[in-house]
Amino acid sequence: MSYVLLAPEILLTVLALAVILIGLLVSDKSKNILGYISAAGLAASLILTIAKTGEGSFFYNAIVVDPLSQIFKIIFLVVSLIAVIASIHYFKDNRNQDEYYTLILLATVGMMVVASANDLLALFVGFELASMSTYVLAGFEKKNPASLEAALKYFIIGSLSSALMLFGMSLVYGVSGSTNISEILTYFKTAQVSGLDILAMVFLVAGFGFKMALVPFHMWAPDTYEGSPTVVSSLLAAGSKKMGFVAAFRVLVLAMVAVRADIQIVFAILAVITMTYGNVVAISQKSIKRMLAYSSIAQAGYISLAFVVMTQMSIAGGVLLALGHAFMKGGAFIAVAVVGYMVLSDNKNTKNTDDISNFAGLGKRAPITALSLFVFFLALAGIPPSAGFIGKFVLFYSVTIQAVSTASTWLLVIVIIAILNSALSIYYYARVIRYMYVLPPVGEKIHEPLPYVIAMLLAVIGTIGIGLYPEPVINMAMNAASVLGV
Amino acid sequence: MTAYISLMIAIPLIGAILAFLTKTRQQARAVALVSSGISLLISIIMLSRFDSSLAGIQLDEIHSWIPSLGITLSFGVDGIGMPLVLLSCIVIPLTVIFAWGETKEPNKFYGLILLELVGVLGVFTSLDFFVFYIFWEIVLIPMYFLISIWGGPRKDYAAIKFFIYTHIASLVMLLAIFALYFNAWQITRTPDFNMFHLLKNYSLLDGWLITNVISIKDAIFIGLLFGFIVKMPAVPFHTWLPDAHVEAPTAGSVILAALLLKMGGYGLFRVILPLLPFSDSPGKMITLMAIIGVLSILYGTFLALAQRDLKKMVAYSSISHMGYVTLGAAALVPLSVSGAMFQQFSHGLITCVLFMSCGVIQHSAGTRIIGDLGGIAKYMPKLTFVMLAGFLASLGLPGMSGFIAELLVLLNSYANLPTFVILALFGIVFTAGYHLWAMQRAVFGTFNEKLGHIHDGANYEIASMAVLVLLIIFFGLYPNPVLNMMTTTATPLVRDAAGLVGVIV
Amino acid sequence: MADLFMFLIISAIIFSIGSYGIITQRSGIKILMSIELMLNAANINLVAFSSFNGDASGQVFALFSIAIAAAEAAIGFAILVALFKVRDTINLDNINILRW
Amino acid sequence: MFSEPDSIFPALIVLLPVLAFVLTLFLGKKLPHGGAYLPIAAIAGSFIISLGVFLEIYPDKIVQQSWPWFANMNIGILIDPLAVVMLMMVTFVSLLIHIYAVGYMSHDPAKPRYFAETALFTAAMLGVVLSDNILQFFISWELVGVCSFLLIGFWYHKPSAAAAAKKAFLVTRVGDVLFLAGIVLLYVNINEIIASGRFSVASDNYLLQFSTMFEAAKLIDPTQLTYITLLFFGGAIGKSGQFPLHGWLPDAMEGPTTVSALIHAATMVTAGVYLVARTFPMFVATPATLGELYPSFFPAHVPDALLIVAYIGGFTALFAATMGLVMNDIKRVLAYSTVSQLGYMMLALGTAGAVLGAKAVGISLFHLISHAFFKALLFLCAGSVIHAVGTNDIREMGGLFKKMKITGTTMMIAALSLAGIGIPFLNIGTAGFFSKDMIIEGSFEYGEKTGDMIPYAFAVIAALLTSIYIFRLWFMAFTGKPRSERHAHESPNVMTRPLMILAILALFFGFTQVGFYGYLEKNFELMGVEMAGHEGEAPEIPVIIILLPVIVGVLGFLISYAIYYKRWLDMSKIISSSNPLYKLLLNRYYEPKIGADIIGVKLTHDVVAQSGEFVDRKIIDGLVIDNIIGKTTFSLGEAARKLQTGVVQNYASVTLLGVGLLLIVLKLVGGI
Repeated sequence: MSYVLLAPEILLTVLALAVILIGLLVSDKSKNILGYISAAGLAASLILTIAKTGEGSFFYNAIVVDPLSQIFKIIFLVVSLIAVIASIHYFKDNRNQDEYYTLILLATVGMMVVASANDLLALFVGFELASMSTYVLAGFEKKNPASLEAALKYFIIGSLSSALMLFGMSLVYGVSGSTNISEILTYFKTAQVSGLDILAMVFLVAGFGFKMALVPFHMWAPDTYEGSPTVVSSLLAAGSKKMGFVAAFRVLVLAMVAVRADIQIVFAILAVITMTYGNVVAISQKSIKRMLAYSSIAQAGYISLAFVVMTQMSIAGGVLLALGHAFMKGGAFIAVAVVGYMVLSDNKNTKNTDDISNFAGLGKRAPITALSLFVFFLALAGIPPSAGFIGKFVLFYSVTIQAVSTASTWLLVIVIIAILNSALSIYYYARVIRYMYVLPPVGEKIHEPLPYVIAMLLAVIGTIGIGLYPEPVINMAMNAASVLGV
Repeated sequence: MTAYISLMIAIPLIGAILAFLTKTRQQARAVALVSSGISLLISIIMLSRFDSSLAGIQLDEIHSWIPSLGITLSFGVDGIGMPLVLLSCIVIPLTVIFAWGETKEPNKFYGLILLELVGVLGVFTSLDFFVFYIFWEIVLIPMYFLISIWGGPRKDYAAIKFFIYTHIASLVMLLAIFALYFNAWQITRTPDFNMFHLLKNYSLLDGWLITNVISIKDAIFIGLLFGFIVKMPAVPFHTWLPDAHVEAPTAGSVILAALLLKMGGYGLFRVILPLLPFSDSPGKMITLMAIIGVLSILYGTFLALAQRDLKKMVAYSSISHMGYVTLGAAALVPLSVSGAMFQQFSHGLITCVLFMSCGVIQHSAGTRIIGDLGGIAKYMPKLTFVMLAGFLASLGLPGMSGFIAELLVLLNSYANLPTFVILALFGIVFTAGYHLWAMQRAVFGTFNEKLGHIHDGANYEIASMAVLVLLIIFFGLYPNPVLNMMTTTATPLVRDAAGLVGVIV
Repeated sequence: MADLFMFLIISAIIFSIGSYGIITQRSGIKILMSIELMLNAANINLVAFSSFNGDASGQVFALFSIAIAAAEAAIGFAILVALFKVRDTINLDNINILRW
Repeated sequence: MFSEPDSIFPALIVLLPVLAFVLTLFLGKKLPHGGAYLPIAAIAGSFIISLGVFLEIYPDKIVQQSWPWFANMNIGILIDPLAVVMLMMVTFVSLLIHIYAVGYMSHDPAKPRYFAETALFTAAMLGVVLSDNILQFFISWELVGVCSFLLIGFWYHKPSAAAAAKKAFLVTRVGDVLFLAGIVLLYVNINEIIASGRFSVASDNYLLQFSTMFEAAKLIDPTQLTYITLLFFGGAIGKSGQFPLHGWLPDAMEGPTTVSALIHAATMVTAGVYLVARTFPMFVATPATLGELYPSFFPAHVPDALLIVAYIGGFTALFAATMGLVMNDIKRVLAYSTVSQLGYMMLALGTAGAVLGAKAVGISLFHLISHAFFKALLFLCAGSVIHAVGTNDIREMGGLFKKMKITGTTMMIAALSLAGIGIPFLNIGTAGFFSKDMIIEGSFEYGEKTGDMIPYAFAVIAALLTSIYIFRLWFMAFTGKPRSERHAHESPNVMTRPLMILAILALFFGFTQVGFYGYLEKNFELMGVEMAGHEGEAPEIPVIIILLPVIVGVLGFLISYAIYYKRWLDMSKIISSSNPLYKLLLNRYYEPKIGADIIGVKLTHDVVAQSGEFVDRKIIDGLVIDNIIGKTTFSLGEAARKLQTGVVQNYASVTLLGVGLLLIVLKLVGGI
């Protein structure tokens, strides 16, 4: 058993501690270097993750390294990398950069632990590590009431969800007698399903649903995404959201194999409500960050279709869409950050930096940003060739064939609702696109800061690259789904 | 294996990127003209290499892409695709020439036009359903921009309506494609998105989607049909079209009507016809298509008659003309099907002239409302000449390409769909009616002095229209270069359907 | 068995009290306390099941959970303090500049 | 030389005017007289070739050429007696009118366009005549129609001209659609008998060639054949201005007078008659079911199609003549006269066809040709008059004879010919005398054999009215006192020479009668078509019947003489708007109102089209898309976002509520 497989996590943990140490040593002015260090560390960790081939389990089978954890770790690392690169500019004058980068790195480690968790305890610890780091990150602009409010709401609902999740875990432990997920599965496969099991499931769904931002556990998300520093929103929407999914894949999928149909209906209802609610409310938003938040909710609805069908294909589709969403949504928030920077450089006292009116003529003022945002939006709307399309393609495919092969009317209805939603979402994406390219600019052309550009281009490359050559990621996703053995 | 098609698609794509990067309008339009011109050249070479006596796919090429899903980049043309490829490569350079004077963001304008060419060429040549779908969707985006940047006063409404409406249809079609793919996978257990393989396996499907309500076969069929007829567009799914046309800039309208609508018809021939004989109730499906076709013909005609805006009238005339495509396809006779294919080709040419005329009038007189015009022939003799030719072609004057198409459809559809042909014949008088009525009020008569000083179309505008008119007349007198290959392809396509004549309602 | 059931009842009651507190209270501090109640209800479960199953992992879990709850409380209070500095209130009814 | 199977000359008959069209259109501006000489030369060439072909094939040869076109269609040339006489007439009349137009149009700035369009028209008309298949026939027929449209609307800046052009096109289009429907039906029926193995198309023949059609007509279901022929006749009704599609022809007089002469008198309008004549074997082959089904209304043993042709023709002859009586526009009088005379030609095909078989074609065509001469002459004279006085209204003319001797004389000749004046038994008379007399006699013979005298009655009464209105016209224009200030003068030579040539033909063409009938009778035999024989002796025709046409002609002359020259009768009581009959006639039986206003505008546009527009805008777009789908979504969004209150306890409540709901759902679906 070689701990080499855990090298990315170890590297990041060490780096997190190192960053805070270096922060003590260097002057405030040269703290910028920490951003580069973190980015380099994340990149190294990403390369290690992609490069490693083996599988293994550690710490009494509490941590496993398998294709599922692998692809989600890639998602988390990519999102963090994008966020960190963008932060180099976003927080360049901040005295507390050392704390900031440490927290981001720790959050990433937490998410990675969740991805690898094969024990409820490890899952819980990872979950909390990531959550608590992001609570702080959300409120990182200490003087900004919106940021603090975002953090508070995030914290309260997050803690509530942790409590629900923990309560659910305690029940699962109670009925199955183990905290190890594999053993729990064995139990569920053989045992008669009792009311307590269902109760436990519901609590777990609620706990994970908070991270996934499924309606009705989504309430915090728009406020938090809107209020947090934009780069942190990027991390939250694109990264920590996926933590809920990987946890759900790990725990719920297994459990649902046992209880099958009933809880599927729960997810069907959640998915339909979530995507419809997200899209419908996104239409009337003025704040782009808030609109993106609702769009994230809608995307979560699509991804949770994977739980409705529960086939290897559907889970692969969910994973693919999660991966795609990491690039698209992460990139989109960074682009919004550029606009915020642009607006503030116009006028320091602007309140609503992410108001849609600030996007007017963006195509002329900040061409790279506008083009990137255009790509992200089309990808989010599911227009090919993009990662968003590939994800939806596989996902909708899996639902359709399930509907056809089981002659299931309600699945058909669900997939039709999903495509109508997908079409509806074009409305609000196109609205922003219109602002960017059709309306006249409201200011001068700006110089787009290099870190942002690099971050966005990374996301664009990911988005388009997966769309143009999805073969490797499809294989990865299929392998990941096969781990679950459904 | 040849590489004509990928070259033909790649060059405008590169051209589009270059055009976006250009700084001046001279550079942009030169790039657009050269790259679309090269595509035209390639398509002509393809035409010369194309053997009209062979029914199958020719000039095909295949590149692997996503093996895990069985997706390949495979392209090829046959009698269905080749004429439309040619049409696209003719229309785009002429549109560029017509829009030679564009001054508003010319680099984007020409770039988007080239992107449209990429999209439609992809649709007309892909032989893989996945790739087909991708191009099918890509086409929407440049058109969205063409409408919403260069469009008229209600451009936002029109652009988004166009986008969402047709996107929904595409997604429904995608679901049906999923089902086909899954079906083929169940049989062969190898992932494969090849269009022909999927279509071939359709006949092996069975079972209910909703028990005793709709069978899987019928559901797939209707899903695909829906995807295509919205694009065509057919009544009652047509209302996006008039809005889009009214608001779109002339070049956008030209591309929309001449090329994008043809994608729907292309789908009918490429996808629907091979499936039709094997659907669970072919008789009902044929009747459905025939009803849609005739309804579009008549409804489009009457709505055109009701319009006050010249361009909207032309838009409705497109709906009416595309009805012949559906009708001819539904009749399942080799010559009616090739007539319908020819209608696609012919309407592509004719409608360009009509929309370009509207554009010139709008530009010169500042209005397209028929009642506000009047007597403009006096100051716009050149325009009047080509416009009249276009209108006459559109109303089906013999000697012009539209006549041959409609004649073939009517003559050959009657055997299977007598009632529908009789109904369609009724439309002919009214078709002539709205064309001539509009001409009479807008172009002829006494000059409306309120229009002030108006001038004739620019030479480049008139020239591109004149080329189209010449092509319309050429194909009206000698349709064989494209009609032969259409007939060759159509014959095996409907041979399977011969036994269905008995079940047609 | 009866003992386990009693523990579960107690934990359910505590959990409910916590839930009720979160819904009804306006002070940020009280809400934090309510959350602590809910977490501890889960801890009671864990410990009770652990002893009932004769398996120590539940108790280990509870220990971890307590430590985490402490950390969480620290962060919660920090946020509240920061908020109080800016807004001069921790009455959650007033903290709603982000909405709709 | 002209008639070999591979000779290029027959094709040149059409191609020369086409060439002239293209050249005149593009080069006309740079040439003298608007390039008028190009079409004149081309048409002269066509005429010479036609003449050459005629001389070579007379009396018993035909020319056939055919090339494949698209799909299962061909392009071909068929010159049989029927075609060759039409060819000569069309090229000749067209030539004269082109020459005349050099003078008539000399002041018009748009001469090149005029000559280009008339050249194209001539080409199209020759295309109709030369076609060897019904499709090519239809195509040329449509091109003829579009040229007519262009020429009626030649002065497009006049709103009335633009409207008339549109009306002409649309009304004939109704006929064209029927014609097309006939072709469709024929095509389907031929395909059907081929499919059933009863018929096969010869190897180098095509489905829609006339020879194939005639062969197939024998095998086609008789009822279907009746439909096909009646649909063809529908086309003829439109093109030849027969009731009820006659309304466009008088309006078509908005074009230049030369156009009226060429298109709306001599050539195009006869295309309908030519169509019936061309497909005559099919008409004859239709079954006689009407007579069997309704013996009290219809005569027995008359093919249905012919019966209807006869009735429509006879009725139109009379109906149009009544309106000719009251029109004040010189060209409108002539237009109604044209409609009426075309009715005669149809009548001849119907009645004579029923009793004399193939001979009917000769009778009808003979009238067609002589009509072409005298009607062209009438129009050209009218043009000369209009050119001189600058008005169309005969009430403003008068006393012109003194100033316009040539015009007056030639017009009188034409009028005599139209009225059919001649001396019976001696066989001396104008062209119209020979041709019309034969039609009236033919319809009498039909009446004798079938007991149905109504067509005959139509013909005789119409003859009387014809005579009255044409002499009314002449007297009002050329005699009495000048009623306008204008100084009339005789037209230049380039205009009067053609008048004289036509006058000579109008006078003397009649003497070719016997040879003409004999030549035309063999027409279908030469194509190898057997026509159903019509046995039986020709009935003895009473003297009074032979005299009657001339008597009514002279009577009409006398009536007009009395009223409009000597003014013995005061017409002011009759000609007043309080007289409902007069009003009815003057308003053309309210045809323009019913046709254009009620059917065209009110019904089609205001009711059908606007209700479609309503459905589109208000129901599909307005109600379904914008309101139901659009607005609902928006208001749903607005409502849903209000749930996001911003108060964190509410969020917590929703979260916990969600947990509860999930439990309830699971309970409901029976999970617990």
